[in-house]
Amino acid sequence: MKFLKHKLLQFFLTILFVSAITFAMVDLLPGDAAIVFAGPEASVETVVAIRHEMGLDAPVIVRYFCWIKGAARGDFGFSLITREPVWDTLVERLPVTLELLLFAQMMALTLAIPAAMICASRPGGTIDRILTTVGFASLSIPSFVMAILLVFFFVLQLQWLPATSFEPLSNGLAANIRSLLLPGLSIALVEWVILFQVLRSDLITTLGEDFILMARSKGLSSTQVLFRHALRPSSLNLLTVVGLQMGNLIGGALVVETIFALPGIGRLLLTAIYTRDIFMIQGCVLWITLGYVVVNLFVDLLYAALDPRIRVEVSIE
Amino acid sequence: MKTYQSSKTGAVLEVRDIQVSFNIGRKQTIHAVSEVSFKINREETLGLVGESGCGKSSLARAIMQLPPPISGQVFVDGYDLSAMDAMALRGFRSRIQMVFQDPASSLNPGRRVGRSIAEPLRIQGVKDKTERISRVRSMMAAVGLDPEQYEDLFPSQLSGGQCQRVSIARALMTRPDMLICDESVSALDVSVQAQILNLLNQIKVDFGLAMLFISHDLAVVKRVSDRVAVMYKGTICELAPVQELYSRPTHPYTVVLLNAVLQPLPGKRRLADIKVPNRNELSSSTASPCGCRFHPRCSLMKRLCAEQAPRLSEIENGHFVACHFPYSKT
Amino acid sequence: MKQVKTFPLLTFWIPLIWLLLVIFCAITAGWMPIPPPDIMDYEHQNALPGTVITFLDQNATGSMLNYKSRVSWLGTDPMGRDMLSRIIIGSRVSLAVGVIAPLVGLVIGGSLGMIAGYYRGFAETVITGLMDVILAFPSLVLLLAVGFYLGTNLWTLIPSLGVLTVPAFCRVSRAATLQLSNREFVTAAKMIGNSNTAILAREILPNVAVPLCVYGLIIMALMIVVEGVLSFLGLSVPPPTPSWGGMIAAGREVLSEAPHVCLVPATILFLTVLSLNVLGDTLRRQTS
Amino acid sequence: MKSSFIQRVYSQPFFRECIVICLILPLTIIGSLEITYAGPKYGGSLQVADEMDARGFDAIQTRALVGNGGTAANLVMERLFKMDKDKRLIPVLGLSASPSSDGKTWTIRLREGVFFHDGTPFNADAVVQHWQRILNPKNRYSNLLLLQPIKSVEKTGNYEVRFNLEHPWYSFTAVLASPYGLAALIPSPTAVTNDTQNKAPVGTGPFFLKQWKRGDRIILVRNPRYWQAGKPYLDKIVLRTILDHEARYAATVSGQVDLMITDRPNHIKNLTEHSEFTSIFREPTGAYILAFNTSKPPLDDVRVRRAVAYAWDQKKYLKASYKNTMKFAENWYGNRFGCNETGYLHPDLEKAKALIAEYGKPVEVTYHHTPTIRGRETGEILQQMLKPIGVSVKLVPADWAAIIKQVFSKEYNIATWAIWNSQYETEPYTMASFNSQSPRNITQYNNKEVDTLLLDLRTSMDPAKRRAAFCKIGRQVNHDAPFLYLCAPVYHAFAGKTLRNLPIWRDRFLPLSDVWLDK
Repeated sequence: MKFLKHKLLQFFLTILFVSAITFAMVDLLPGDAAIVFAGPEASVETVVAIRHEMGLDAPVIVRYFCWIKGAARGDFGFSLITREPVWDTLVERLPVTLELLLFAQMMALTLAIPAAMICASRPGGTIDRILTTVGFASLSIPSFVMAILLVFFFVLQLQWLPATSFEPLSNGLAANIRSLLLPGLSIALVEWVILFQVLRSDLITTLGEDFILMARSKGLSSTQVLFRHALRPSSLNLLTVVGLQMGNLIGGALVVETIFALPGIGRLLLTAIYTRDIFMIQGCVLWITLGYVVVNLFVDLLYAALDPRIRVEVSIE
Repeated sequence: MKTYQSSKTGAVLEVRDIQVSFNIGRKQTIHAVSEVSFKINREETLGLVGESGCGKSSLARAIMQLPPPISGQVFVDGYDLSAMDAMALRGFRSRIQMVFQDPASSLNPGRRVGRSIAEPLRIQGVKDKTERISRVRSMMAAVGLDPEQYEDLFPSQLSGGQCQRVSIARALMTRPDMLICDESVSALDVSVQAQILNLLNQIKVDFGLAMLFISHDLAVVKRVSDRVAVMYKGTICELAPVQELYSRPTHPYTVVLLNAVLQPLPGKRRLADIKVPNRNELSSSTASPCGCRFHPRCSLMKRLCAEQAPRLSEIENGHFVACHFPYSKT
Repeated sequence: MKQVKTFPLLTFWIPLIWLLLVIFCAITAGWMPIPPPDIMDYEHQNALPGTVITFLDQNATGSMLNYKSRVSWLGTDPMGRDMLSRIIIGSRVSLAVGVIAPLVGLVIGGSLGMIAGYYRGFAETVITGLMDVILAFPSLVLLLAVGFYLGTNLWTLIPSLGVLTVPAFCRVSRAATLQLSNREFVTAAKMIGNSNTAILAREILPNVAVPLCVYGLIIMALMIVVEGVLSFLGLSVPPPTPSWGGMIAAGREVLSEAPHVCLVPATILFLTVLSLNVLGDTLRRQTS
Repeated sequence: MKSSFIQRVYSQPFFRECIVICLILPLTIIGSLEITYAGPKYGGSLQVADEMDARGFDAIQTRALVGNGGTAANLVMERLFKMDKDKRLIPVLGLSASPSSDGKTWTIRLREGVFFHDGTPFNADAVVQHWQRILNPKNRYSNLLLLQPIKSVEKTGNYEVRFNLEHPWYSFTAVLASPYGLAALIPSPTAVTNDTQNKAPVGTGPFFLKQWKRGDRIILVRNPRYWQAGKPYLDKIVLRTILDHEARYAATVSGQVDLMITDRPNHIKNLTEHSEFTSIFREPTGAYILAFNTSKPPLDDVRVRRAVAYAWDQKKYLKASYKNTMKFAENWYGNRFGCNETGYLHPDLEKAKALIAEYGKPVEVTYHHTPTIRGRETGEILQQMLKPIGVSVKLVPADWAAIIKQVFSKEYNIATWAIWNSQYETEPYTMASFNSQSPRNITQYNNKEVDTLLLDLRTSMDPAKRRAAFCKIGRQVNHDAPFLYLCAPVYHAFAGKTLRNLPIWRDRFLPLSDVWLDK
């Protein structure tokens, strides 16, 4: 299957390229892991010795290829700071970010789908105008401001919700959801608008097509038409946007994870950057990129499966 | 500069065995045009008709070298375009001009029409502003547009017919030897069509042009052409002077075409006895049948038609047909 | 064919006026009768908006009569600095980032997109591949790397933010170019003897420029937000230059007892971003 | 005679004890009644929130104890001794420490019958193995510099070890009881040998580590076989890492966390006034400073340094940035030596201007601060205070790694730093910070007189002489101004009202072993 081959090649090239760039960039940063590891009071000799011990004095290209060789075998090396395998830390942190993103996306969809359907059923109406305006407004609130506002109102003013660190699922579902509610909401309240806008315009287009007219003329109620006939063909674009946004949201998740102290991969990356933990940075970047590219690949494949025209277009290219 | 060998035919345009194909992936190719040859002389219009997708536009673009054909040669005034390098071609290309189908799309929407018409002058390096203006104005007058009124308008402010006049004016500014009209009037209202066709006939004489007029509309072609070529699936199946072709078509496909459009003339034999079967109508152009390309649709098909492709041959003075069993006049 | 262009009050004039006001303030900040943004008043920390602040006149000496007072319209921050001055001076950073970074992206991304869309083939494969890489790259790592390596100031921040906007502009310009390349006026231009470069510059560029610039407004909004995020994380312009994101971050520390310190700059940021988004959307509708 | 009899009776230990018992018994009964009434309650889980997570628990692999790491390490592992306010040793795993007559060896008797959590017995081997590992230069223990006078450690019995010193050393007992690094905490030799100590520490302490989720929480549970019978009271301690101050504050106010450690002035102010919370704080020790690089222009010139010090108004800074929750620092060792004159350069703009004028060149310096709100604030205030004397400050936000690199490569002008100082052992830190030969002398401070005084200080055992030397060193250093004082840090913690038996916070980390919950 040429389409798949094409996509997979692109996938591996992207990963290789991104990891190389990250490696080079981190190498350019002043200060290195040996200094951090040595602690604030170590002597210069100690730092040099540690640097040698960690293999940080080898040329950057040599280190990069060593790392690539290991990564290909599933060995991402050890954190230079905690001395734990990078893989273990990532596996520990990844679920938190995934849970946050999925939770946020779910909340965004819960907001976006009904809103889009209400708006599309009467485009240009009062409700449509109000919701579109509200959407525009919330799109203009950066998620870090949204997070602060949510904390201000729900935690400080109303005191409804806790603003503490993450409660894992093992501490009970209710606690878990409570701890993710505000972080998820601060992403979702910005995110839903994009989904809403896409779905709304797609729904309006679909509702204008002949087969909907046909369905209406058969005597179906407008609700039935909306649910049975319009929603499914319109959700193709929505699916793509949900996929693409998953990738884009990682940046937003980083800030939200920092504000709400969630032990996710975004915060791990930020900490790793601050401490020059090269292998940890590499691991995080690789995972984030991997996540982004996999989601994209998945969306592409799903899209192609649903709409055969795409496959032909790609192969003509 | 390299000199390009001249052929001594005296025709403005000569096309020899042009072949155009597109790669569509998975090692499949579409043969859009295969082995087409013809000539057009000065002050002559060759009409090119055929159903949509038969390769008319591909042929026109191949003549323009946009993109160049896979094989075959294009001679303009005896110079071989297909042998030229990019630089030479760019200079030479202005000797053939094209007028397109979509009036709105053929003009840059962000440019006033006067400037659009003046563009070729810029390329030619006419620096003098007053000269440019006067030449643009006279050309606008020549295509029937009042310069005072239209010069400073944007394409979106003009009607379709006016846009086509602007396109024609722009094409003529390069002093071309040859004009290719690719479905140039099919997007226009019938009344406007007539005006543009008259204009085309007029400028052909005024500017001494050779014209290739491409259309799917037999009536329109009849009106402007001196000779007409009929295309089917990338090949020319019949080529004849206009009156000859319309009154006495010999290729079954031509007959089918004419039959579909024109009312049978009283006292003439009914042309409709060649029936078009429905089968294979959607046979894709990628899988061309061997033998005569028309044989799957031809009711007069014989065994030979499926085995051997007929060559375009002259059955009468100036009347060429590619058919093993031409529809005889008897 | 003809389109009646109307500019509605709510979605055109009001955002435009707000943006012009912000731009005006940013330019004329030096001549405005506002206290310097870095003067700390340890007696008036976190003062509420509208507080009357009494201060010792530096130029006079001696008796009690030398105390002057002024009204702090937007209050003071945790260091006793005037919020109004800081917001006005801070708008310079936001605007500089918001205008210049997208310009960098617009020029580079726009040209790359045009090349990809016009020439197709190998150039397109390479360019879209490159854009995929930039898109897949966690942008914060890039910004941090550049920030720490070259120092965090406006002139290292803007190019790196600019690079991050390249793919977006590239995509828009490629799509527009693809569409335009199939238009017949491009073929016509080729036939009158234009070179490819001339066609790109004279036929395609003017037509791609309008949607690109309109899109640029939306990217501008995004850049102002990103600058805010970076300031918030302490990775943008160094002090004493104030910036909106930095003010929000500083205000977060005192959110419970002096919410205005955080909420005022947040509101200003919101209004500016909203104006850009609304304006961009209106113009997009008008031009498409 | 009678009196002599009484004296005799009294001199008999038994009688003396009888009398003491007779006198004390009623009190004890009353006391015990009270204890049964409000005695410690067992069980419950304590939630503690701090800013920083642990880095690790192995002395060699982890070079610094911070935040929750320090708290956890001190609950899981134990020292040989603790120290009371008057520098007297309190036995923990050690029973007694006695010096030889020349003061160059110390013999330490160890407690018997103690086991590590993994079942390994605690004995002289455990102590010797740990200390030999620390002292082995190949292992590059990060604080080895502070332990310089210790030559070797040897086993002299199953429950007796001997420390051999280079010379009599006044601070030795303080080192043994130091809560700072990981040297004084005795780990299980098995865990160290298996290389699991760093991640899963094993000690003899009242709690053992059940789970450490990096960046999130450390869960400690009660050690049921703790050698001090009846202790600890709590079933579980959860040490949560909440990096964000506002979130930590909110969690405390909403009651999700029982104990919070913070340095935010507004939170300290609010919680101090809050009736639901008890405030615990640690007296100031050491100093937060802005270190000057005295080997690089323009701060190599003492006039510039003094001018900057005169322009710096610590009191204003304390008010603006810390709302006076930290203390004013005149030197790095507090006022325990009772020096009459500290030589602190109090703000004087005229003097500062005069010194800069004398220097005669425009002064421009770079300040590397941490990329936090606090770091930035400090930088902005520094900019403001130095502006009137014509010194311009360029602020460079840099993370800790970059600052350290700048400092050690001697490329910096001004950098955020701290002079650590324990309540009991000022001398090793002072030596490390100001001796011209010390690798830890980050300001490159070089004064022959101070070098001599430091040497005297190290070998001297006479308290009066030591006090005089400290005062002299302090005055001289302040006069040469190799750094600016930001403040003397005060550590604040806030506990919910259900917490009982709150500790006195004297060490660096909050000792939570004896706390119980009244819920």
